[in-house]
Amino acid sequence: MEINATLAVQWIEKTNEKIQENKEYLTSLDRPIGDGDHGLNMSRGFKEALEKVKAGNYPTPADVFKDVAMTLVSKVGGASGPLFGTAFLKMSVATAGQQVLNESAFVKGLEAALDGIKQRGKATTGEKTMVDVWEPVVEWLQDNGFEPEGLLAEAEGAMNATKNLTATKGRAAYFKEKSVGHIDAGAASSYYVFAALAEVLGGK
Amino acid sequence: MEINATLAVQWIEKTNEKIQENKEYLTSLDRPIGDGDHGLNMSRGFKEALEKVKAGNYPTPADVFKDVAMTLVSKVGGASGPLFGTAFLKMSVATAGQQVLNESAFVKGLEAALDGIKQRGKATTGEKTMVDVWEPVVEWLQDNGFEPEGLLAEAEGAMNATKNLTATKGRAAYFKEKSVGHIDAGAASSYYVFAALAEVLGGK
Amino acid sequence: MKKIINDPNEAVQDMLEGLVMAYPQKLQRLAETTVVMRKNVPVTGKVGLISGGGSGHEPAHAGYVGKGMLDAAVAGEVFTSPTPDQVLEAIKAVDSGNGVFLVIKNYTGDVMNFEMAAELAEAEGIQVEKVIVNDDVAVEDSSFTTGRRGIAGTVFVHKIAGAKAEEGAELSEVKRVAEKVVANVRSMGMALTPCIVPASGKPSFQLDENEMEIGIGIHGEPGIERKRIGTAMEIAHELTEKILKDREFSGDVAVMINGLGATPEMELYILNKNVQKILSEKGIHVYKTYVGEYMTSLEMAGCSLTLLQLDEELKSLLDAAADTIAFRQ
Amino acid sequence: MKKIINDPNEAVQDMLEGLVMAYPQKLQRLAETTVVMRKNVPVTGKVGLISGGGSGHEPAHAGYVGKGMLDAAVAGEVFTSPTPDQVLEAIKAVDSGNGVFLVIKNYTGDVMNFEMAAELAEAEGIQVEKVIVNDDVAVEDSSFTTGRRGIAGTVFVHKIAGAKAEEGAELSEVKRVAEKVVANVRSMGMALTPCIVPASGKPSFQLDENEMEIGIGIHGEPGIERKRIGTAMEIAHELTEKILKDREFSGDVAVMINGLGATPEMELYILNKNVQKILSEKGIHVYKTYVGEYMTSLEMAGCSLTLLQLDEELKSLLDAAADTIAFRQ
Ligand SMILES: Nc1ncnc2c1ncn2[C@@H]1O[C@H](COP(=O)(O)OP(=O)(O)O)[C@@H](O)[C@H]1O
Ligand SMILES: Nc1ncnc2c1ncn2[C@@H]1O[C@H](COP(=O)(O)OP(=O)(O)O)[C@@H](O)[C@H]1O
Ligand SMILES: [Mg+2]
Ligand SMILES: [Mg+2]
Ligand SMILES: [Mg+2]
Ligand SMILES: [Mg+2]
Repeated sequence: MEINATLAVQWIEKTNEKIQENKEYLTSLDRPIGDGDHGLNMSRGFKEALEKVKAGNYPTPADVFKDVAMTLVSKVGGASGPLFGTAFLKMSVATAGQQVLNESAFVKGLEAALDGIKQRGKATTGEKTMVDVWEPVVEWLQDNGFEPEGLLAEAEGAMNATKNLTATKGRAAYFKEKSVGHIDAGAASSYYVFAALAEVLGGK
Repeated sequence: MEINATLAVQWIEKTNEKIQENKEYLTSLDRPIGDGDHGLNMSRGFKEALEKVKAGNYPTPADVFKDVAMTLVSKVGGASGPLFGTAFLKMSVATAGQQVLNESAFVKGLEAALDGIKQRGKATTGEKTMVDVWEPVVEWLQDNGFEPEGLLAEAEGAMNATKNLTATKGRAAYFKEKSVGHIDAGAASSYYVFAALAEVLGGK
Repeated sequence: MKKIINDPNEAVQDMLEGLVMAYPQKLQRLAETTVVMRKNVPVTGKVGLISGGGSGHEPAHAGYVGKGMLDAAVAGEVFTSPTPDQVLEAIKAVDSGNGVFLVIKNYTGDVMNFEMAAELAEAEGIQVEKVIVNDDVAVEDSSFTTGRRGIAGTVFVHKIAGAKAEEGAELSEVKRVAEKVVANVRSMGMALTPCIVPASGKPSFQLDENEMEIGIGIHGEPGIERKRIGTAMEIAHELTEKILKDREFSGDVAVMINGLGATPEMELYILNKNVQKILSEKGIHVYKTYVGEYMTSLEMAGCSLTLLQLDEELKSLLDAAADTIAFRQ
Repeated sequence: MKKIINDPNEAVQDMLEGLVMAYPQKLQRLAETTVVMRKNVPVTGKVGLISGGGSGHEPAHAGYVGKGMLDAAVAGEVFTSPTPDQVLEAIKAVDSGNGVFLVIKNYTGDVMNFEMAAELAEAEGIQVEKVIVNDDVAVEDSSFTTGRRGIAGTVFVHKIAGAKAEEGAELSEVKRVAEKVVANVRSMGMALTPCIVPASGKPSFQLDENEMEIGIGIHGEPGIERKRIGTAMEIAHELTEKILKDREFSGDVAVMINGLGATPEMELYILNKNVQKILSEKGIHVYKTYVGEYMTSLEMAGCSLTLLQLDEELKSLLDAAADTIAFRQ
């Protein structure tokens, strides 16, 4: 399984599709323990990112990731903008110059993205943030390689597991124990990112 | 019928009694076409005025009226404070130096009071203000002399007649035609002033 | 009633105390009165300038006490005129022998109480002059009516008469420029929600969830029209047109977009954008703009627009320095 | 939703336009951004000072742009951090070669977006330093939490770091005094009513008719306790005690009584009276007091109390001249 610029664009396309379909749902997750804008933020950002990369003609996936990163950074806003922006930016830097990414090169890119998110957000696992999806999924990929169905299941499980966590980072942290019982919004949108990857890789 | 300082104090006592009894009612008249404070204003002012004059030892009615005037002016506030204050002040000036007021001297005092109110308020009859009680009552006294029951009836009729007027002075004027159908609050409190006078004169 | 107060009957006293405690280097109270004054009154050689009225319009009027504006402000109970004895004390305190000028908003109670105070002061040998501000075009004006209310335009009278007095002008000159402002200033307000007088605890009027009232007074006196709430642009049009229909404006004007209490600054600036657009389309040049809370009505949501026609004299007086809590330039 | 706006999605743009239209002699926009700047940026030889954050806190932050305080303010959507590209443009515009200092309120979004902008600016060769303001004692603070929010105390950082920068101090010195303010400033807020974000049209939370919430954030983030509304004295006690329990204050302090939007000035002054009384009983000397709307939350009713421990350096920087729309002395 190899990823070229076209597939990278397809990944963004699929991600956007899922985000738009679940815009209301994402916002509803952000309402009880946040400020109720996550769906709006993500839908605005990915729509613009897709428009940007669809219009371009990219030699490498890294170039796609860079434009996605810059668009997300300037269009999403809030906390998730710099987080997803940083993720794609680090992915771009880690995979720079390579026309086609093999499995190990792409996973290295995802590792860099995860590190970027953790650094930017000063968060670690267990804090009820998107890190709680990114870290287990990246680790699972390191151990198991690209297996679409396994990837999807891992991402979904990680997302659902945020429900029982108490938030200690982001807006949800102000709700302290009351944050328990709600899936984290950024974990859910991260799940869509990986679900889209699984579909693209699975050839759907 | 003659009025000395003791009777003047009794007049204030009786007026205060009626004002306190009808405090809520006066305020309720001021609510739909005013700011709903007339009962409060009058009750505060006459309570203080009575305390003041009961404590004093006055040689003339004019001295009583002067203290009443100054107390009303500084305690009633709003529009009615300077109006009733001016009335008693002018009454005091017009009757100054006389230990006992005979009918004609007292009516002269009331005429001065009426003029004072009209000047202070720049109002004339038909504008739905206290003038619409003061003017007919003073005229009736000029024509008929002190006859308690007639006085009472005249004052009551004048007060009720303000109901059909459109206000063109005071706060009620902002309600324009909508002021029709409500008795003017200051007309009602003026009625109590004259009703008290009728009772005091009638020996009740 | 949701208010940060102790005893509602002590609200005005508590406020005045908290105010001078906040700015002890600038303001002082006149003992046992509701008068707030500059620290150094009477100012030698200067006409004393006094304004006041019911409380609940903060920062009016104590916020305008200071160099270049008022010498003293007399506070009444909420929405109730101060009594003549209070005003008299203020007059006596600020008179330096050059006379005292009273800025009165046109409400029956205010006019009568201030006029009585003026008479009492004159009886004590103090020269007193006054101006009655009636900038609110929502109300019909004739000698057979109560006349127009005084609203936010009053602040321009404080500013300009204050600048004139600060120059050392004599009483008649202060009166002349104050009357000039009154002749040249027009305002129009609108409300989205009522306010609650602490002592009553109940809203002064009712507006439906999608209603606004155009032309409302700063104590909740009824306006011209109650209608469906419009956009900022529609509101700007409505207020501007009512004012321009009443009086022609041309050349240089000063604009005040005044918040009534609960309306966020964001909305005032949005309204300002629309007002400025309309004025510029009409060829009226805005010389100076003031956006903020200048004459409020407790926690009422809404705003007023004030236009002041300027000439060279008014411009230079408007530009003069002022150093008060609420107006400093 | 009762608001004087046009399209809710254009509210911030409309506001910024209306703001610079009101004060064209003092402020300008940076074309195609949400940045509001002084007229003469970059100021030669001066460290550039920038703050910003979500809109809805007016006059913060554009109201603090001007001599003695900020060089630029970056506005995000209502209650949403501005994005790094906007902040970057501001940094580039105000840098005179002496570096740029960022004042950031401690919210995840603000911190991340401003930090990213700083990295981008550094990549372009501009020296950038920052301070993160976290004065709100309502929130627990540790390295395992999001940490304390930045609220009204931020205005003191603008004032004091601004005065230092205006003196011509270098970047590290501006950072030092800013950090000194952050170390010495504490705030605590309370709300009586929620506010409504224009784009959502719905109140951000609910409070019963006789409830207040102590420790609430300026975006409606939950506080410490929801309870029956108390008197001004009880509220003063509660806010003061929470602050004094967190940190000792002694000698000279500055006090800020900040209105959240809908609370009338009258109530702020009443609260001030009670706060001053408590402080004086505790032997804490109030050097300077600020009462008004400095850091709002749209039309939320409520207030916050801020105490700043002063030393000689902070006193002289606090006293220095400032000439901005919302803070002038
Ligand atoms: N410090 C952090 N580290 C990692 N992720 C975070 C952090 N803070 C917030 N997030 C993620 O961002 C999401 C919220 O995004 P969004 O609602 O768009 O931004 P905001 O909270 O500024 O409104 C959260 O659900 C969480 O997953
Ligand atoms: N210009 C005026 N001339 C005569 N009476 C007046 C005038 N204005 C108001 N009044 C009287 O005063 C009464 C209102 O008094 P009050 O409610 O105490 O004062 P305010 O209107 O200031 O609240 C009115 O009902 C009316 O009778
Ligand atoms: Mg959110
Ligand atoms: Mg947000
Ligand atoms: Mg009344
Ligand atoms: Mg009244």
